[in-house]
Amino acid sequence: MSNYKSKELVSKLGPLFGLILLIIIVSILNPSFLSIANIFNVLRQVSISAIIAFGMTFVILTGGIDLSVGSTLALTGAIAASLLSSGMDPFLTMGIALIIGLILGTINGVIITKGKVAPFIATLATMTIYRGLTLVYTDGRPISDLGDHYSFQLFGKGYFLGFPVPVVTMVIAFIVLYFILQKTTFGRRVYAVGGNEEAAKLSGINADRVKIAVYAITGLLASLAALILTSRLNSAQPTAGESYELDAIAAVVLGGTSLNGGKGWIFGTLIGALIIGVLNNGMNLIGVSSFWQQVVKGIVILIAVLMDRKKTA
Amino acid sequence: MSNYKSKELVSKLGPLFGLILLIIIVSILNPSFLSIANIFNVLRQVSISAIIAFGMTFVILTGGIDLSVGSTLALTGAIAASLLSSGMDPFLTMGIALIIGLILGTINGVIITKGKVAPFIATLATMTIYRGLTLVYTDGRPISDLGDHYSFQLFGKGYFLGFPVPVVTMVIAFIVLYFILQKTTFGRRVYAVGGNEEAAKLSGINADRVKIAVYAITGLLASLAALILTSRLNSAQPTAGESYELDAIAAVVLGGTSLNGGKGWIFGTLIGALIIGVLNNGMNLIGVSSFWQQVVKGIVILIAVLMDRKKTA
Amino acid sequence: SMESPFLENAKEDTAGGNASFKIGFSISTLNNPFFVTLSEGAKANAQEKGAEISIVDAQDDASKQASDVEDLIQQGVDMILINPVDSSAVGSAVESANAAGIPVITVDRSTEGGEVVSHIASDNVAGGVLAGEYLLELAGEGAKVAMLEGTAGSSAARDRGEGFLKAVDGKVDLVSSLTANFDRGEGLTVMENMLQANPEIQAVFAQNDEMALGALEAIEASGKDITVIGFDATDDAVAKVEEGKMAATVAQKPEEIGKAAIETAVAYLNGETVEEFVPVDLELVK
Amino acid sequence: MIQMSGITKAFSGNVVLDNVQFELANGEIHALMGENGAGKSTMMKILSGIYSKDAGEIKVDGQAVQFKTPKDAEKLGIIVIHQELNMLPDLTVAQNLFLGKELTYGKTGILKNRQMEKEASELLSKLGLDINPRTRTGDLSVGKQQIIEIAKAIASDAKYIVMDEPTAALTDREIETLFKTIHELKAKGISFVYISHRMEEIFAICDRITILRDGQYVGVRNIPETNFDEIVAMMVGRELGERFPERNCAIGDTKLEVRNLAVNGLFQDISFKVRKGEVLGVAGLMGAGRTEVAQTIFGYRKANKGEIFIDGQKVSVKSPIDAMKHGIGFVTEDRKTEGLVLDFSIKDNIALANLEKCSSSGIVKPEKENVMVAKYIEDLKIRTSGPNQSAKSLSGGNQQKVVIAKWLGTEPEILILDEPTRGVDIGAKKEIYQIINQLAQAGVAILMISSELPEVIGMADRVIVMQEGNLTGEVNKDNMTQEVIMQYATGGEKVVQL
Ligand SMILES: Nc1ncnc2c1ncn2[C@@H]1O[C@H](COP(=O)(O)OP(=O)(O)OP(=O)(O)O)[C@@H](O)[C@H]1O
Ligand SMILES: Nc1ncnc2c1ncn2[C@@H]1O[C@H](COP(=O)(O)OP(=O)(O)OP(=O)(O)O)[C@@H](O)[C@H]1O
Ligand SMILES: [Mg+2]
Ligand SMILES: [Mg+2]
Repeated sequence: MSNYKSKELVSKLGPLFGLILLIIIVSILNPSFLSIANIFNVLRQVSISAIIAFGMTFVILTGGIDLSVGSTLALTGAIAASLLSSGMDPFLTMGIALIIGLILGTINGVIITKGKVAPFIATLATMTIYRGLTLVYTDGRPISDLGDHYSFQLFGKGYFLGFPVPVVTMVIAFIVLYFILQKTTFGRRVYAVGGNEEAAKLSGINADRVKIAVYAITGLLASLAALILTSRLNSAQPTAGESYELDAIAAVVLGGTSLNGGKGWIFGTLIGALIIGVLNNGMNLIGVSSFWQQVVKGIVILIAVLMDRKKTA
Repeated sequence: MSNYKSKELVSKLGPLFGLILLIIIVSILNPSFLSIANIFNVLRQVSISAIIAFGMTFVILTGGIDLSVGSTLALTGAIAASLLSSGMDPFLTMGIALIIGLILGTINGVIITKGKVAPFIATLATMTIYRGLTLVYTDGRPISDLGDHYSFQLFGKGYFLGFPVPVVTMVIAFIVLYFILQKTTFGRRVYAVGGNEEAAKLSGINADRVKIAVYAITGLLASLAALILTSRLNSAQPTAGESYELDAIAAVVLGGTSLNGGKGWIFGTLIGALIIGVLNNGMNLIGVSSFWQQVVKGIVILIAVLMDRKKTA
Repeated sequence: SMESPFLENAKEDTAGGNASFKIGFSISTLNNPFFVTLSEGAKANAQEKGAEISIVDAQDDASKQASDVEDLIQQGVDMILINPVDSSAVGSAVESANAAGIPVITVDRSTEGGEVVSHIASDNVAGGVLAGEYLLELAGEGAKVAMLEGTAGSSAARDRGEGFLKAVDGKVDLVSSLTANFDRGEGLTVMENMLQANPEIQAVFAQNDEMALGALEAIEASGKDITVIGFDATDDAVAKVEEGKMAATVAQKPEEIGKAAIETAVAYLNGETVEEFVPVDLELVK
Repeated sequence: MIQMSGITKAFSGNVVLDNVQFELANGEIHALMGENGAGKSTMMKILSGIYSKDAGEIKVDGQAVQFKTPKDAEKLGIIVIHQELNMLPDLTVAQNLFLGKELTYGKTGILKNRQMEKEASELLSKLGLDINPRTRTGDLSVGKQQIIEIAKAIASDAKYIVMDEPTAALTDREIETLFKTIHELKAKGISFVYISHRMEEIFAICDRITILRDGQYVGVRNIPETNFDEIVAMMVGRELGERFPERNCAIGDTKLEVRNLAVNGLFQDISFKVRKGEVLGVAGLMGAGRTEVAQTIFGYRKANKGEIFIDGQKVSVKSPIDAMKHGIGFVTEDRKTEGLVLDFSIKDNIALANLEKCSSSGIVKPEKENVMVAKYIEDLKIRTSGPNQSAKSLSGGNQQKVVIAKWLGTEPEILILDEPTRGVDIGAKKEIYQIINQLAQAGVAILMISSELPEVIGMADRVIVMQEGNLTGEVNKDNMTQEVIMQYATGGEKVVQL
């Protein structure tokens, strides 16, 4: 984890080369890609999916998976929007939304560890449940009229030292999570539980607690993403976040983290999320028709993963 | 597999008791559930998802997963519909559609084994690609005007000895696949590869070939489901089959097959598919609102899986 | 310049001398024949007018739409047409376009924020009312009626349902209202289940034609005679109406909407004044 | 007759076999010996077509052959029983026995289940095993699974059988059956390659012995013409001296006492004491329940009954975390599944049980880690390119030392060692014994579970013996002989000597 031999480093940086290659191709096809405004664009677009993918990295490192992130986003976004529109203080609202995200994630973790249910099926069930609750809560309608809270609007639309606030939020989240994963005992435990749960338990690690924590973190990050999204759109959609889990998982895997757990790093996830973001933005800039966009996206993901496999093989 | 001690058998039949319990609850809430017409209804509705779930059982038994089944269904359905509407003989059309399904599945298998890509990510990519190709092929529009092919219409809407043809097809598929899994060397190999791939290889089993075959079978079954659906609707939709993979996976897991591979049986999958089918039908009969349907469905899946865990623990 | 099968922006040769405008079109989804037709109406008209059009698909995701609009701004288009995924959520995207000095026209759904040059639409709520009134006329007061709802939480499902209920509320007996996710296959199975629970259903309103056509299969199999009204007037549905199997379908004339959008855009870019609201007539195909 | 010559093999540049030769005559039992990582398993994997060789030649009956897959080797009658168990736990015994060569109706692929079960039954009873062929394999003891793996090789009409440490998990009685079978097959002209770290076995059944050291061929000897010391010298490259080093230390007060410990269905009524500076051996046949007792003391299993006292105080141990707080360390039986995170570096593995020590307020302090890890690499003579080498790439003996280092790091007052030298070569074994001695001298109370009787007798101050979940006897230093221990282990009369 904390140390890499140079060979390993090169293999870890594979996704970065993939990203650079993609950027070069897109820039040649449409030079306006490289304008500052568009780079901010891409980063702003990526921030939401990257924050979700950061959480997913923790979960996948323990050998789990979380399909419920999109529904968690929708539910916490709807709750935040309704609180705001009822006139609650934006900071209090944000705090409550984050805590609810944490609780929804914790529920996932408890079902998985205490109920001994496979993460895929547990979060498939909660994905449906949280989405249903969102629809019940919003009565299937978007919640707008969030009131005129400058501080909340800043969160999705503002700039800080010249950088878009969502991008700053993403970078701060990245730094904090990178530090947790690489430099703290908790991070070490996450890798250990994913690497060999049995051995981790026999070394005095409370594996259940570690797992519950990673799902809780993922729920928290999904609700952070919900706040950014709600602020950007000035409204919460009951259908928000659908199939976000797939993009997040793709970003994690593109970044070189193994779906078996125990191996990977969060920097790769950032790169993976950027690859997907640049791809979406680039295809729009180049004007690839939307039907073909899906084909191209699938093929690029495949190529990226295949290149990574070849290198390590 | 072919022999069980009574204790094991009881645990295996757990899902069946769950199904019976569900049927009792639904019948009490709406007695018309138990009418012959409605039972045919449920079975006809289940046939499509059960056939897909049968394929998924093979894949999951080898420790894999296939997210692309829904897109495979859409693509093969669209191709079949366009061939029919161009006046091709229905039997030839059906043969071609099945072969294309087989090919699409084989592509998944080859990417997974030869490309050494994790099944989740490989089929996530092909899910996107096949869906995109469907949209390109159909130009985003449904294909209707299938012409008046009596034999093709029979396939989805007809009756055989008083039973709906899709149900007969499902039963035949079940019997054939049950036999393959329990009574042939190929079936034995599927279990062996999922149980311990290394050991299977050392016993001279060509694990790659077994895996390619299970994905091919799954593709074939998805295209069989596509034919039933196309015949029932008299048209092929580019958006058909979206999120069918999740229902199929849920059916397999509800039936007691382990997502880690090596353990499970296809009878359980049939029960799992019936549980989901009865649940959907029952909620409609009782008139549960569509928002709450999602919540109820998630909770029922969770309870069913938890009950199963408790029993075996 | 690049020629590729999947580039739809290939510049038309406009030897006519008309300054070639570049128009961006952010569409809510292309997973639905209605919007596919709408986008094609726009595309065909743009070609005629010698304008270049770039279409991006939000896949029914409001946040993807915000990103798509930003991408269009980056492309440096002269005009942005937006078919909002959701009226309340599209405001910030319209505002970004305003900030970049690019004029915006909303199509089919309106925006609750930002400045638009014009709004071109036929109203979903009005369409629902139209369907409801006709259903009332055919089935009569007190009839037992069912509704097939679209994807829970989507704006089309909301608005069409709202209009329909407005027209029939208190006048018919709505025995069942369940979602079939705008999907033909689900329309079939949900209708089967509805008929099971309420065999006495006399009329069905489906919030789109796909579900209506699925329901029709179920009804035909049951041998019952039930009035079916759909929405969108897709080719399949219109054919069924002509055959007399479906009672009616609400035509929003997507092609017309797309065409009107381009006409308005080009007129505006040519410096002409344009109407703030360009209504495209709804029509009941029966 | 198999001849391998000039065999060379490197894994990503790291040469693990360098111009090695090996010959297997018809009807002989040929031992292959060498330290951990000498290349024995690799050599046999090349012979069976699992690995491809970089250079060299393999001749079978004088014909040069090329094996690309295990199937190719199997066609010529070469079967390998691998070091790691390769049973499928969820298949039945019969299904495992016929895996990959099922009996079918012609070429239809349809299974003849009845007949396979019948033949499996016959084969098992020929090997003296009373096992229903329909039993789920995972429900059998590790030893029985190993025998079934051997039966599988025999069933496949092999001419050459390679056994890579087949007895590491077998009981003495099972080993006897195995040896009898080997002799019978030998009489039929079948040849064996026999890899083992147990010197006694080599002298008991082998005809010749080839010795490897660090991937090099050292020499071949006829068993009757050589002796223990010569072989050890060839393997290790130096004189080993006394196998079990002397320990001289005062035994102190009772440190750990277990009273009436029981887990339903696994063991009952287990009571014993361990004192400071004492090595208490725990002997018994495989499956006697010793591991379970250790796991229960360590809080990894829930006891249904019984009490644990440390320093005379009753303690409650509900999890490994509790056990560690009470100063208990547990070197587990299987280093790969329970001991190590294989993808972790040596450093991270050692730090795993010591995260509290190597951190402050939840943040890992690399300096503290490095100091601790450097100390144990040095103290335990772990052979490695550095603390960042992954555990996966170490030889078995060195992996075992890493597990021990992890627990030494916690500075335990009570250390449970479960099969601490399983699969470890003779040189590394002695190093581990020396570590045990040092710990005892420092006053640590040691519970040493071992299935190797010479090791128990050589190292323990006192031995308790378990049989089928019961404590059947206790043996003091004065009458500690293999015979006495075996009598208790196999169900001799229940005498408790104090
Ligand atoms: N697949 C592999 N990749 C890289 N190195 C390997 C691989 N397999 C074995 N090695 C290395 O080759 C060397 C020889 O290993 P091998 O397993 O043949 O030793 P061995 O003599 O069987 O030891 P033991 O007595 O511990 O079983 C070791 O250094 C080992 O780490
Ligand atoms: N995963 C398992 N599933 C079923 N039975 C098991 C499992 N693990 C162990 N057993 C059984 O539990 C019993 C106790 O085994 P265990 O290996 O712990 O005994 P032991 O006395 O510690 O022997 P040793 O340590 O020498 O292997 C054996 O019958 C064994 O086969
Ligand atoms: Mg070895
Ligand atoms: Mg043991």
